[in-house]
Amino acid sequence: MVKDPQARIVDKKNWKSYFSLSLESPRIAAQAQSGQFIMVRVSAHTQPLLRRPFSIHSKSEKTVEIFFQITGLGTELLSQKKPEDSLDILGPLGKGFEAGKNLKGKDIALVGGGRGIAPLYFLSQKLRSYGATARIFYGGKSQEDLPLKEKFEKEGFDLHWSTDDGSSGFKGFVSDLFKTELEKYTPDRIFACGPELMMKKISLIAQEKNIPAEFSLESVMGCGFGACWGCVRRIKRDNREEWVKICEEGPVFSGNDIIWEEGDE
Amino acid sequence: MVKDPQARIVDKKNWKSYFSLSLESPRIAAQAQSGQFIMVRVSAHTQPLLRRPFSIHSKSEKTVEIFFQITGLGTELLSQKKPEDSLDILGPLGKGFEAGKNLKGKDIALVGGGRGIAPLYFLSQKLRSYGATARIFYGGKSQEDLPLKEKFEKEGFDLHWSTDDGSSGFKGFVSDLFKTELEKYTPDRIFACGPELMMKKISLIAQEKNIPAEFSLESVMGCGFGACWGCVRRIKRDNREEWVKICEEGPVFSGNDIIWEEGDE
Amino acid sequence: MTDLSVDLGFLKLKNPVIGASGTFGYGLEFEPYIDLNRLGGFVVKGLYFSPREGNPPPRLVETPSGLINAIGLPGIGVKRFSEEILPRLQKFNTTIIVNVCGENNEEYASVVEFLDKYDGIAAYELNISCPNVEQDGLCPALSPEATFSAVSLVKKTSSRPIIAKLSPNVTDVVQIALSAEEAGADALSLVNTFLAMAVDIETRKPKLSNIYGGLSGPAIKPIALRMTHQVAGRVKIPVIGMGGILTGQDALEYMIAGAKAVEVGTANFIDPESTVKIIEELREYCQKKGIDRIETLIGTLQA
Amino acid sequence: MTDLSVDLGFLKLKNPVIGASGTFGYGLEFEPYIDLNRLGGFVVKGLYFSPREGNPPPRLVETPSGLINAIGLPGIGVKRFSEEILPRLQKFNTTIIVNVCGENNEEYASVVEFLDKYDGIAAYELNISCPNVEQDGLCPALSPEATFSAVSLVKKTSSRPIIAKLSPNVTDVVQIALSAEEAGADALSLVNTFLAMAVDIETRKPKLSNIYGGLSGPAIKPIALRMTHQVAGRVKIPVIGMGGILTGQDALEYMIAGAKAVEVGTANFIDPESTVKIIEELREYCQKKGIDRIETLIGTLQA
Ligand SMILES: Cc1cc2nc3c(=O)[nH]c(=O)nc-3n(C[C@H](O)[C@H](O)[C@H](O)COP(=O)(O)OP(=O)(O)OC[C@H]3O[C@@H](n4cnc5c(N)ncnc54)[C@H](O)[C@@H]3O)c2cc1C
Ligand SMILES: Cc1cc2nc3c(=O)[nH]c(=O)nc-3n(C[C@H](O)[C@H](O)[C@H](O)COP(=O)(O)OP(=O)(O)OC[C@H]3O[C@@H](n4cnc5c(N)ncnc54)[C@H](O)[C@@H]3O)c2cc1C
Ligand SMILES: Cc1cc2nc3c(=O)[nH]c(=O)nc-3n(C[C@H](O)[C@H](O)[C@H](O)COP(=O)(O)O)c2cc1C
Ligand SMILES: Cc1cc2nc3c(=O)[nH]c(=O)nc-3n(C[C@H](O)[C@H](O)[C@H](O)COP(=O)(O)O)c2cc1C
Ligand code: FES
Ligand code: FES
Repeated sequence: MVKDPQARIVDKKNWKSYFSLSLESPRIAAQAQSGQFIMVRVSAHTQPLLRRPFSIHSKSEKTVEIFFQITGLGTELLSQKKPEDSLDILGPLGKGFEAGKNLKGKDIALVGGGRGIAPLYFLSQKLRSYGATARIFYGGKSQEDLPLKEKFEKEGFDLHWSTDDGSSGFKGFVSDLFKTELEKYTPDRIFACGPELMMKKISLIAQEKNIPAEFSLESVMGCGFGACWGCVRRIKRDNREEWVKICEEGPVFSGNDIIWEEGDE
Repeated sequence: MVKDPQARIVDKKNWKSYFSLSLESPRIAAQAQSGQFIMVRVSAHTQPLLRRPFSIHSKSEKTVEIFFQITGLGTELLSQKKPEDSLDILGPLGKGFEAGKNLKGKDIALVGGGRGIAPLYFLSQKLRSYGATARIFYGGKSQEDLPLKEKFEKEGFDLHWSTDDGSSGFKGFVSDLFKTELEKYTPDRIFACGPELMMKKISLIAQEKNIPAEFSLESVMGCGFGACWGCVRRIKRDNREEWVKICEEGPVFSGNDIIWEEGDE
Repeated sequence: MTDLSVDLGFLKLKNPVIGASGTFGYGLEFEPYIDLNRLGGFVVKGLYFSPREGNPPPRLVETPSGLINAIGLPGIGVKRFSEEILPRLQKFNTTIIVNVCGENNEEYASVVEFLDKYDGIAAYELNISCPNVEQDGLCPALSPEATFSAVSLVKKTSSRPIIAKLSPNVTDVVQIALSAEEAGADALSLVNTFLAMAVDIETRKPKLSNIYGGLSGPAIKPIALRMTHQVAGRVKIPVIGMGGILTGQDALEYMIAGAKAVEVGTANFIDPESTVKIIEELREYCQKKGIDRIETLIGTLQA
Repeated sequence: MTDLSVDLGFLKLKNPVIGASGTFGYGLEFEPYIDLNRLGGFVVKGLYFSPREGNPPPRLVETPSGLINAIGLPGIGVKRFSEEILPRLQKFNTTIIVNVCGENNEEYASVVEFLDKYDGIAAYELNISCPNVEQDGLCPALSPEATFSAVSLVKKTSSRPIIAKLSPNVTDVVQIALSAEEAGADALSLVNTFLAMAVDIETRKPKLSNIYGGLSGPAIKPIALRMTHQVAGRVKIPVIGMGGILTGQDALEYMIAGAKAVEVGTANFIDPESTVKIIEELREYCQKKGIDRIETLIGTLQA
C-alpha cells in the first residue's frame, strides 16, 4: 500500500466507452495481486472530490493497468488523460482472489459482466502461470460491450460470450449462458465480477452445484484504505452478519459469506 | 450582447505566463467596440463556478481575440485550451472607450500596465484607422511582462516602455515614465488600463495637466451583464457619488468621475 | 405533449422554473439571451421602499462550487420601479414576483401597499431572510415570532398572495415554516443564502468588505434540498425550493423531494440561458419517463 | 526555524494540524502513507460504550465539492478499543484524542469513565453533534440546555480535558458555544457535518439509505469558517476549527479567523498525506512571511 503521486501513463487503449490505461508504478506493480484495486485521483480540483477505485487489470514488472468504462464524470475525466500524463494513485489495496499454486491442474470458470471483466484478465494470467485451466464467460449488453473478447481469444483462452441483445454470441445474460454451459461441465471453482444481479445469480448456481465461488464486490468508496467506513457490505462472519469494509477485507469474498442485496430477480 | 456557446479557438499564442486566444465568433466580432469585454466560461464543471471577464484585444470580421495572464485557476484552465477547442462566451459587453472620428489628427497617449495592455491594442488600431496618432506607454514588472512590445513596434507605433526592475527600457513604473515623457509633450487625450495604483497615478497627472483621460476599471464580476450588482465601483454622477455597475456602465470611465480606491501611494 | 404547468393554488405557473431574486436583475437584463415569456416566472431584485446603495465592494467571492455575495440589497426603490421597470415588465406573458425588503415590518407593509396600486405583479416574495444587511446575518426568518409578525402584518396589508422566503441559517426550519404558514403565507420559498465568509491570507483581511456574506450555488444544494424536503413534508401550503440548481436534474431532485416549483439563482450568472435549458430538461425527463403532467412528480420520494 | 507549536492551555500540540474524527480511522490506517509522529494529533473514530453497527449502505454520496456521509458511528466499543487499538497508539509521539459518543449523557460519561483508566489519551472530544444517528439530525449540540448538561456531566466524570464538538445546524452557534464553555469545556471544536440529502431522480429514492446525512468538504468551508470566527471572538477557551480544509491556505484562513488549531477531515480521503502536506504549507507560509511563532497569527483578522 503506497501512494504514487506521479504514475506515468505509458499506454492507452480505447474501444468506444471502454478504456485501458497502463501506469508506470514499479512499487505498486511489485506488490499487486489479482483482485486488488487502486484508488485514482481523477481531478486536481474538487469536482469530483474523491478518488475512484479500479481493479488491477494486468501488471508487468513496472506497470499496472486499469480497464474502465465511462459511467460518470470521474471516469469521463480519466478517459481524457493522455499518454505521458501522470496520475496520482494509491495501491495495491484490499484482498484479492484466493488463487494460489493449489489451483494447479484445476478447471476454473471466470465469469465477467461488462466492466467486471477488468480483474479477471489479471486473474486469467495468474491461473495460467499456476498451471490451471481458465475458461472465460464474458457478457455484455451488446457487441460493443465485449472489447476484451479478442484479447482473450488471441491468447487461446476457452472463451464463451453473450450479449443481452444477441448482437454477438449467446443471446441473454452471461449467467444464463453460464448455466447452459454447466450442463456440459463442472468447474472446480468460480471467480466472478460484474453487476450485482449477475453475481447474485452466479452465486446461487454455485451454491446449488456446490462449487466454491468468489466474487469481487463494488461499493462507493470514500478512501479505499479503511479510514471512512463508507464501503460496507453485508457479510457473514462466524454465523453472524456484519457490515464489513470491502476495501480492507474485500473486495473479493466467498459467495457463501455474501448477503446479496435484495432486488428484482 | 449575444451568447456564443461554441466559439472555436482559431489561434493561440503564448509568452511565458501570457496567452492570447483568437475566437471565431462572427456575431460578437460584428458588434465589438474597443474597451468592451467578453465573459468566458473556463470550466464545464463547478470550479471555478463563474465566467471570467476579458477585454477584447483585437478583432477581425469573424474573430475576437483575448490576451491574458495566468493569475489563478480560471486563467490557468483557459491557458490549457488548444486550437480547435471551443469556448462558451458572452459579448460584447459594457461600454468601451470614447474614441470616435472626432479624434482625427489628435495625439493620443495609451498607457498600459501588465495585462492592462490588452484592450489598448484594439484601441490603437481603431485610433489609427481614424487618423489619430497613438503613442504607447507600456509597463511591466520585468522584461517578460512586455510580451506585446514587438507587436506594437512592428506596426510602427511610437512605443515607450518601462520595467520595475529595469530589465528593459525605463527603470520604474510606467506612470513615472509617462510623467517624464509629459515634460516633453502634451497629448490631447489619455486612455489607460492597468493596476489600480498605476491608473490612479495617471489620473492625477491627467487632472493636473487638464488632459481628458479614460480608464478601464476592473472588479470581480458575477455575471457581466447587469444582473448581480456585484461589480460596482464608486463613480461620480451629477455631483453625487454612487456605486455603479461597471459591467453595464463601464468598464471604461472618465478619470474625472472615478473615485479611486484608497491605498498605499 | 407534456404538461409542465404547476398550480400553486393562488397562482398557476406555465412551468415550475422561476428566476430567483437578486440573480435575475429586473428580468430585462436577460432579454438578449432568452425569451422571458418561456419562464414559469421570475422574481425581481429585492426592493426597499426607498432607493438603497448596498454594500461597498468587494461584494463577491468564489468558493469551491459556491459564491459568497454581500451585495446588500441595493435598489431603485418602489417609486422608480413602478415608473421605469414595471411598465416594461407588463408586456411579458410570464409571472412577475416582487421580492419585498424592509428594515422593519412597517417598511415591508409600505412596499406592498405602494405596489398594490400597480398591475402586473402576481405575488410578493417577502425577503425576511437576507443575511447581508444586519450584523451577524440577523433577519426575521431566524425566529418564529419575528417571522409570524412580519408575515401576518404584510398579509393583512396586501391584496396579493405572499410567498415567505425562509433562511437556512436556523436550527429548525420546519418551526419557522409553520409560523409563516400560521401567519397566513400563501406559499414558502427556501432557501436564501447561508451566512459565510472567506479570508485573504496575504492581507489577513476578509475577502468581502462586509466580512460576512451569503453562500449560494451548487455547494449548498444538499443542505437546501434537505430543508425543502423537511418543510414540504410538514406544511400544507406550496413550497418553492431553491439552492444550487444548475440543471434539470437538480430541479427534479427538489420536485421529487416535495417542491411545487423551483427558483434558479446563481446558475443565471454562469449561463444566462439556464432557466430555459432547465425547462427543456424537465420536458425531456418527463417524456423519457412517460410523465404526462409534471405535477404528478411532486413529493414522490420513496423514503 | 519556525515554531509551529500551539498551546491550548491544557495541551501543547507540536503543530496545529489534527486528523478529524471519522476521517482518520484509528490512525493506524494512515501508517503506510505518513509518519503519524509528525502530526499535531489525531482524533480517533467516534466511540460508543458498546460496539455498534452503523447504518446500512449506501453511506456516502458525492456532491459538488462535498461529500455527504451517513456512516452512523459504527465502532468497536471502548473495551476492544482499549485492548486492540490503544496499545498500538501509545507508541506514537503525537496527541491522541478520543471522540466520545453516547445515546444519552450517561453513556458519554461511561465511555469517559472507562477510558480514564488507560494511558495514552490526551483529551476527549465530546461528539454531541453527529447528525447521522437520530431522525432529523437531532443531537445535544442543537440546544444550549442539552449541550450544557452533556458537557457538565462528562466534565465532572472525566480526569482529562474535554473538547466539545459543536454542530453547524443551529441558528446561533455562539449561544451553544457559550453554554459549553459555561459547562466547563476546556476547548471547542467546530464544525461537525451539515444535515443534507441527495435524491436519485432515476429511482426517486434518497441516495443514502438513511435519507439524510452529513455534508463535509470544501463546499462547507465558507460557512464553517464564519462560525469559527464568530465563536472564537466570543469565548475564552481555545477553538479548534474545521470544515473543508484541504490545504495550508485553508488552515491559515481558520487560524487568522481565530482557531488555535484545525482538524482535517474529508481531505484525508482525497489524499492520505493531506495532514502532513498542510503542516509543510504552514511552515512555508510562516517562513515566507517572517513569522517565528505560528501562534502569533491566531485571530489576527483585520476586520
Ligand atoms: C473495488 C472496486 C473496483 C472497481 N473496478 C473497476 C474497474 O476495474 N473498471 C471499472 O470500469 N469500474 C470499476 N469500478 C467501478 C468504478 O469505481 C466506478 O465506475 C467509478 O467510480 C464511477 O465514477 P464516475 O465519477 O465515473 O461516476 P459517478 O458519477 O460517480 O457515478 C456513476 C455511477 O457509479 C456509481 N459509483 C460512483 N462511485 C463509485 C465507487 N467509488 N464505487 C462503485 N460505484 C461507484 C454511482 O453510484 C453511480 O451509479 C470498481 C469499483 C470498486 C469498488
Ligand atoms: C472588464 C474586465 C476586463 C478584463 N480584461 C482582462 C484581460 O484582457 N486580460 C487579463 O489577463 N485579465 C483581464 N481581466 C482580469 C481577469 O478577469 C482576471 O484576471 C481573471 O478573472 C482571474 O481569474 P482566475 O480564476 O485566473 O483568478 P482567481 O483565482 O479567481 O483570482 C486571482 C486574482 O484575480 C482577482 N479576480 C478574480 N476574478 C476577477 C474578476 N472577475 N475580475 C477581476 N479580478 C478578478 C482575484 O480577486 C484575485 O486577486 C479583466 C477584468 C475585468 C473586470
Ligand atoms: C448575488 C446574489 C444576490 C441576491 N439577492 C437576493 C435578493 O435581493 N433577495 C432575495 O430574496 N434573495 C437574494 N439572493 C438569494 C437567491 O435568490 C437565492 O435564494 C440563493 O442564491 C440560493 O439559490 P442559488 O444557489 O440557486 O443561487 C441573492 C443571491 C445572490 C447570489
Ligand atoms: C465519513 C465521515 C465520518 C465522520 N465521523 C465522525 C465521527 O465519528 N465523529 C465526529 O465527531 N465527527 C465525524 N465526522 C465529522 C468530521 O470529523 C468533521 O467534523 C467534518 O467532516 C468536517 O470537516 P471536513 O470538511 O474537513 O471533513 C465524520 C465525517 C466524515 C466525512
Ligand atoms: S472506502 Fe473508506 S473504509 Fe472502505
Ligand atoms: S457583473 Fe453582475 S452586475 Fe456587473
